[in-house]
Amino acid sequence: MSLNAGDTAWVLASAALVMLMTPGLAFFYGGMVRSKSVLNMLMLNFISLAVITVLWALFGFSLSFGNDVGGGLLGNLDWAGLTEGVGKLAGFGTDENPWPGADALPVLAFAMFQLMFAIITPALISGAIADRAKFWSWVVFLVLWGTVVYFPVAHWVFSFDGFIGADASGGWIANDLKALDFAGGTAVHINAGAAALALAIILGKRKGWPKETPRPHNVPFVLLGASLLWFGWYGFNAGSALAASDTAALAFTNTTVATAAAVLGWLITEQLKFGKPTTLGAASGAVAGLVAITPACGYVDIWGALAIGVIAGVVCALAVALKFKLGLDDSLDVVGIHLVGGLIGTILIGFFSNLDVNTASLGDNGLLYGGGFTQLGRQIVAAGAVLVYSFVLTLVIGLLIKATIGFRVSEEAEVIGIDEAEHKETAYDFGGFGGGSSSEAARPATKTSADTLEGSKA
Amino acid sequence: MSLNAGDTAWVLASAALVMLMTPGLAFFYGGMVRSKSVLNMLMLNFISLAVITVLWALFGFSLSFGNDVGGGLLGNLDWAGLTEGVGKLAGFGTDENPWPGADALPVLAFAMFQLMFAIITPALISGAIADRAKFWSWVVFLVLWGTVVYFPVAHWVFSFDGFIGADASGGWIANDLKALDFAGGTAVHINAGAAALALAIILGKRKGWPKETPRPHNVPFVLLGASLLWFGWYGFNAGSALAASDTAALAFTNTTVATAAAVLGWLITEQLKFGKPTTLGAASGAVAGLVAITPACGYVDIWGALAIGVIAGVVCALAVALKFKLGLDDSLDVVGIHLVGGLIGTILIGFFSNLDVNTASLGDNGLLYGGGFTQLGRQIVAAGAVLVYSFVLTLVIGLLIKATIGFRVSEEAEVIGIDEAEHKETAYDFGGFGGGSSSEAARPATKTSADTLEGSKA
Amino acid sequence: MSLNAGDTAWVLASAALVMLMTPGLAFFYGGMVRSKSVLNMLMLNFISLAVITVLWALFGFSLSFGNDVGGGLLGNLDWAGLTEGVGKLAGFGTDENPWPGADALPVLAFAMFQLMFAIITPALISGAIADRAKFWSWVVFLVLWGTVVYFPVAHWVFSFDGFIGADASGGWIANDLKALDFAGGTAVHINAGAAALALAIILGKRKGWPKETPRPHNVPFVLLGASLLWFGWYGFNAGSALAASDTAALAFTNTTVATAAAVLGWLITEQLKFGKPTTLGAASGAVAGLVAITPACGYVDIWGALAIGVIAGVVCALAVALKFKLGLDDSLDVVGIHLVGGLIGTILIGFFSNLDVNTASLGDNGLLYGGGFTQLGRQIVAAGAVLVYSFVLTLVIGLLIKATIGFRVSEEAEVIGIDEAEHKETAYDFGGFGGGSSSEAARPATKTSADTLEGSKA
Amino acid sequence: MKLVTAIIKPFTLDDVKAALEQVGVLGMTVSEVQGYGRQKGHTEVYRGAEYSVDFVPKVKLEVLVDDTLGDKVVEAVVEAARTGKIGDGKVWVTPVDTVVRVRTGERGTDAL
Amino acid sequence: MKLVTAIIKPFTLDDVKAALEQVGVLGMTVSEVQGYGRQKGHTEVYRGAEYSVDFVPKVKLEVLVDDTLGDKVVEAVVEAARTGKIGDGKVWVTPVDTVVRVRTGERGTDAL
Amino acid sequence: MKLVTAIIKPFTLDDVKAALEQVGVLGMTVSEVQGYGRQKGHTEVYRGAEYSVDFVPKVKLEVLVDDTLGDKVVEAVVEAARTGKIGDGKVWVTPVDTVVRVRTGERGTDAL
Ligand SMILES: Nc1ncnc2c1ncn2[C@@H]1O[C@H](COP(=O)(O)OP(=O)(O)O)[C@@H](O)[C@H]1O
Ligand SMILES: Nc1ncnc2c1ncn2[C@@H]1O[C@H](COP(=O)(O)OP(=O)(O)O)[C@@H](O)[C@H]1O
Ligand SMILES: Nc1ncnc2c1ncn2[C@@H]1O[C@H](COP(=O)(O)OP(=O)(O)O)[C@@H](O)[C@H]1O
Repeated sequence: MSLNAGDTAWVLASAALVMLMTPGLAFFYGGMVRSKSVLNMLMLNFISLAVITVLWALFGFSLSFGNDVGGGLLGNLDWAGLTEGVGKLAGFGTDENPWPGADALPVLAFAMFQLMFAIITPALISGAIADRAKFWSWVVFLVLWGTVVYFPVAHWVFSFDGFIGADASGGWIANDLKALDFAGGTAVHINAGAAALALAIILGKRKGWPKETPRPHNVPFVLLGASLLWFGWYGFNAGSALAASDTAALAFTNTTVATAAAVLGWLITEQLKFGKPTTLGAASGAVAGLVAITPACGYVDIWGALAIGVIAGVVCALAVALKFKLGLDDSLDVVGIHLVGGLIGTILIGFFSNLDVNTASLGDNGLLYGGGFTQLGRQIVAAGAVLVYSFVLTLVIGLLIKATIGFRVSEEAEVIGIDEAEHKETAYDFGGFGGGSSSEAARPATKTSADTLEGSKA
Repeated sequence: MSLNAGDTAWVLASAALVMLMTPGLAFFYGGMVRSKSVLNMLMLNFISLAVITVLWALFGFSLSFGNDVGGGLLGNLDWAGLTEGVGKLAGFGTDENPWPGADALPVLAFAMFQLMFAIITPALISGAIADRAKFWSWVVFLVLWGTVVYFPVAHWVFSFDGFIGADASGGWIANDLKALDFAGGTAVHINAGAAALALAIILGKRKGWPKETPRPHNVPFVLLGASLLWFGWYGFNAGSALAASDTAALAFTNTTVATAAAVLGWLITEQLKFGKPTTLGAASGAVAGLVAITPACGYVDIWGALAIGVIAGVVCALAVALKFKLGLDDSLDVVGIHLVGGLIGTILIGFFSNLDVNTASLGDNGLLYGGGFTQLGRQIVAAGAVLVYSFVLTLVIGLLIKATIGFRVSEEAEVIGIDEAEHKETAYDFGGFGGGSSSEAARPATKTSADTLEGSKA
Repeated sequence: MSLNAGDTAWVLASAALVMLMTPGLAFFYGGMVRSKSVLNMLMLNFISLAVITVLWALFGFSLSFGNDVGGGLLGNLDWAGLTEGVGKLAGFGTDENPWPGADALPVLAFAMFQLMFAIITPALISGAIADRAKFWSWVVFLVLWGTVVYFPVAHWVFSFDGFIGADASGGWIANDLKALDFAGGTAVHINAGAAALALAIILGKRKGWPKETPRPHNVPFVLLGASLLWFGWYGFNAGSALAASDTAALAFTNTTVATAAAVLGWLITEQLKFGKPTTLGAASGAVAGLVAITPACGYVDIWGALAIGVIAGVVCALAVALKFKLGLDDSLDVVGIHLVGGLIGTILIGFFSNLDVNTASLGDNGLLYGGGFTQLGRQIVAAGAVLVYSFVLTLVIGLLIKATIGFRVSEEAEVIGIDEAEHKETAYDFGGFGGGSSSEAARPATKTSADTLEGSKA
Repeated sequence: MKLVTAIIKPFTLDDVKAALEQVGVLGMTVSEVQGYGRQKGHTEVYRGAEYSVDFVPKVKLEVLVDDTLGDKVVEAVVEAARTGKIGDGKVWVTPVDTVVRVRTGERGTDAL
Repeated sequence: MKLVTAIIKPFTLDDVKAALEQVGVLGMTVSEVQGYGRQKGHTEVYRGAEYSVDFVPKVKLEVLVDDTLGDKVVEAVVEAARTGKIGDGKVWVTPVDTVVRVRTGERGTDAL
Repeated sequence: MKLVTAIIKPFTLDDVKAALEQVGVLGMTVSEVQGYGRQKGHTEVYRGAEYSVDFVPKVKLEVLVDDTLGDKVVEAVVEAARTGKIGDGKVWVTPVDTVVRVRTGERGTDAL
């Protein structure tokens, strides 16, 4: 009943892989904005690593995975501070292998793996408010949203009875409703997508949008980001098996197949509708596929993965056009890809769930596998619950911030560029005037720094 | 007889690492082309992830690793669709540990690891036809080449008797000829290099070449790509041990040592011949070393790795000049690095094979280790067989595509740039006119999208 | 007593992760310099992979981890050539599990993991001499510094009694002094920081500095580099547990928490002193936190990690200004971040060491955990010893190189740009004149190469 | 023939272009320039060191026009480029001896 | 003295440079510009939204010449830059009062 | 009015700017250009293939001045930009008919 080194190795590696997804997302998003706001975009993502980690250590992990306080709605504070977790194991017991079972992990390894999910989820939202959000207001948003929206929802979806402790009790969606979500279609993607919709409404359109929609300033960065996301997503999905097991291999396979199918689906849609397959489309299709297969990767067979992938690729490629009809400046299509993709994957489980490939599944077979409508119903309830909860609470949080410290930069800041306005930086200097500095002399930095040091003494 | 979690963890991690190599290759290549064709270069690589994955799931894995249909030439279709593989194990049996042995893996984990090899091999070819290939023609090429060339050759080289099943029979090179190729010097590098030679001939020179050979538009991207390749290559080589074993550690060590030696070999050659060591040379030397050690990494000792590395670095640094003598526009030196490097590594095994470091080797000691000429002969036969098979069939496929849908873009498209012509995109917009959009107003996107949506209804 | 596959999988994965840190560092540094010296910066880092690897295989590993020659100062040459290590195991024995114990690893896996530390340490130094170091002089420096400084210091700190062999004896800091350094606060960061100080003095200020301090030419690259460093650092720190164990999970957790806290600490300091939080600051804060937690990550609880992170973030954000007061052109703040951060982490262990979270620790509790001053004293001695040894010997090596082959490029080379002068390359060509080559015709490359081939025959 | 040269704020280019089409100008050449004048630059901060950017990004517009059209074009540009804030830029007119259209070899007004 | 200015297609620069050397021009200054005129730009598509690029990349050439050489230089450029397709560009000549070579302070023709 | 145009070495820009302020010039417009002349370019090597860069990066300076100030400005630039090495550049003066300040519509000297 002791720690399984192979499984622990895989979960630690997966945690590192998922950590890399947030910088990956930063470049995926950062490449899409104009060159004078790329740094702000990178920062909105990167700062999530810092803010959410601290919350997680203090109370986030505990709220998400502590023993349920009732109704499967929230965890208690037993694990606040995380130090409690040192030396403890977690796992699932079986008759021959009572808790923590044969695949026991250090609680801290599990906590770190799950932390990375908590970090990237709010980061996903940032794409909806590119070029115009105040940095510190976003930091406040991260604190509130993580606490009020993500931690509870993670408890609902990811906290299983009898995992963190022999008789620990978890969240309602996972254990009572028995909706299936292998790696976070609801808690991560629908959750972030619904929040993105709310923030896009609250912050409003960028100056000049849609007449002057900027084009991506660095498409290779977009593809670099998408590639790092794809790479890290293996930790996200296959790591969610929490063991180096056959289920992990299945999740890995389905993730790859669905993503590949989605890329083809998106590109063919582009070819038919716009005449050419684009690089931005390939990157977007990959992310759409990864999003859609996330909840399903451990519960469907390869045919299911193929179907989910193609559908996600085609539908998302069409969905990104809706924002123009709605006049909604969801700048980088978080709704069109993460909300739509998350819904596709979560709901299609109701059709493709196949218990033959995952005997440990708590759910039923899908509609196409003789399971009737039961599972489909559960999936819709879970998706709807998370969507509504996230959208409503994000509206509240967003309006609160807007009303108090303000959420959007000045119009002037938008014109000169948010990087200069919010971060006093310029992303690139490709040697204007053969080296830059000659035309732009730095004030005697010594003096400056001296001053500021004085200043700090004062 | 059950699954080994440690080995599975390593193979899953390795599969993810090898997946990352294809985007790495995309940046290695993409940085070398001019800025108006970088997106096309990235796409030729990235699309391989999508196309080959779907083929692999449908029939590719089965053709490569299904039971031999006869003569060790091709696998059968028992595994078509891959879903067959769920819950199954693979491994090597021994007397005390009958099949699947002590290092058993999920078949799907092995299938995913091998898939990544199938993806990057055709991607390697793309470097020979930079700036001028039609995107969809390349997609067709991937489908045909994967099916007719890669899947059979992978069977010859990578399919071992008694692995996928207790009495499964595999390919002729691995089991009958007993040539040694630890991670794909023949099936991957010679294969891709020979195909690159064929395609470079078929597509012909770029406009203005060699008088106007463009310089790399983004050397840092080249080094980024080379670094991701090096990183991922640990999965490629050490992962090919299919276990977290001493052999994996040996492969890891030899990979590192040979690559380091090759970088030094290339840079010193540059210093002596051209007066300066270049960044492009360092990146190229690393790849040359990685290529050359690939077949040998599990069969030679550290001295062998050093020798192979230095030789590969020096010889490839000279070999890249040949294309100018031959008037062959192998744009990014796929022949000079992958074909030459692959031959070096594959054949030098005949000199450096050392059974002391790998008791499981099916081969003999090399010439320098008292093994005589036997192994050298086998290596030459294997290398020659793959080279000829790949070159001839690639010629046929290439000519077929050229004769039907055409393989090359119009001269005009080449002049304005293939990114604009084939993908309707521009890679970079560094704020021309201090922000880009002001000088290049987007047509009311609402209108546009509306149109296109109409269009889709029609 | 045989090899533990799970632990081996984790250590191999960690070795690959740490390898990626050096390219990550190259981009972290490379983005900070001006566009006409980015390639040289990348090369100074990348070449360390090549040079140190070869030294390591030949004698470096042996000098560091071979049996102690006396006084815990240096290892012997038993492992020279590394081939000795094939098939051997390493680990720690216990009463129930005599050497190599339950977590045995292949010696080569350990050797590769440690190699990556030996590679990145000298690479860190390069940031102090940006824009002005002769490439080949730097290569010579790497050879001498690795041999005379790093290998001995690694022996002092990382070579534990009874690991590489049942009765192997290691270094004085680890075994006699019993100072705690989990992953290299002394051997890596203080060591590199002190050396950076020495080289900055020897090479002197860049032309025009500080009046014309260039600004970073590519801030996204800086963040990309910091992100790859953070990702790879999980191998660095959690991998240093040399097992997929609870201690690895603790190190992983502390690494994440401290880094997050440091980012916030740095950004808040910037906000208060300079009015805005910058992207460069976020990246720098992350690195500062990673540096400071490195020695402590396996010995402190989460509260300790939080404290160390915040302190490192704030102090380093202030420390980087000192160079202007001192008139020392430590171009990329290696002293301000690695020396200062390394000292913070190493010494704070004396306050925060908590034996409850690491029962295998050879040290005592820290001052704040009832351990009195003992451990604090040891930490100070260890830090001081490495600092002085590295600073003095680096001065000697640096002066030697300066006096013989010279260490700095000509002033003219500095003005036109070191990339052109030292590497005959230009980092970027974003299609000036709509495609570059038209305005910059390549000399008939055929001719050229022909010449040079002739040349080689001569 | 005259050459009208204008230094304007980048984001006004679209309006200026439109205004020029109004007065019948069929072509123009623009480029990115850096301006120095009453409008000041800005400062940035990198690891605590201030970095002051003295120049302001501007767009330079060059329009060849028939003598008769000169003033109308100047007016059009000035109107369209004006925001009333410091840094709006300058417009100046210089004499041109001859203009040739490369494609046809046409000279003078026909070349426009 | 005269200043010959030419707006040409980027890929013709090499030929133009050669042609100028033919007629004895020893130096020139070139820069990247964006052109607008009869030759239209192109459109791109990003996630289904069309993005139209109105300007065409051109190269601007400036050559100071002795009065006597003016016409020959104009001819040389026009010949070398002509492809016959729309967008070949313009060449114009403007008067110059004085030219000074910075290095020596020489004036007029000696400064070239 | 006169337009003083100067082609100088990039790293001399700061000194030239200072020198101009000395003689009371309040504004200027600068841009990146590529120069060709006596000063030769350099060659690079990529995988053994030589790549020769014929042009040298220069900075172009444009200053509108009052007729009276013309010569002083030319002097100031020439002095400040001179390094004595080949490639220091050229300065030339061209006549200007009118100058308008966009913000105010002021003309002539008042526009500067
Ligand atoms: N004397 C001059 N010569 C050339 N260009 C000038 C001159 N003065 C100003 N400019 C250009 O005009 C721009 C605006 O001038 P500025 O003095 O900042 O504002 P305003 O024109 O509103 O007074 C400057 O950025 C510069 O590009
Ligand atoms: N009136 C003008 N003033 C300045 N430049 C012009 C003018 N008309 C055209 N140009 C420049 O000449 C280029 C070619 O002009 P265009 O009308 O497209 O083709 P063509 O000269 O063959 O008729 C344009 O891209 C622009 O840069
Ligand atoms: N005839 C010319 N017309 C326009 N610009 C010129 C001319 N000759 C030289 N230049 C510019 O002046 C720069 C310096 O000229 P060059 O002949 O290299 O050195 P120098 O002026 O010291 O003799 C060139 O790089 C080019 O930009």
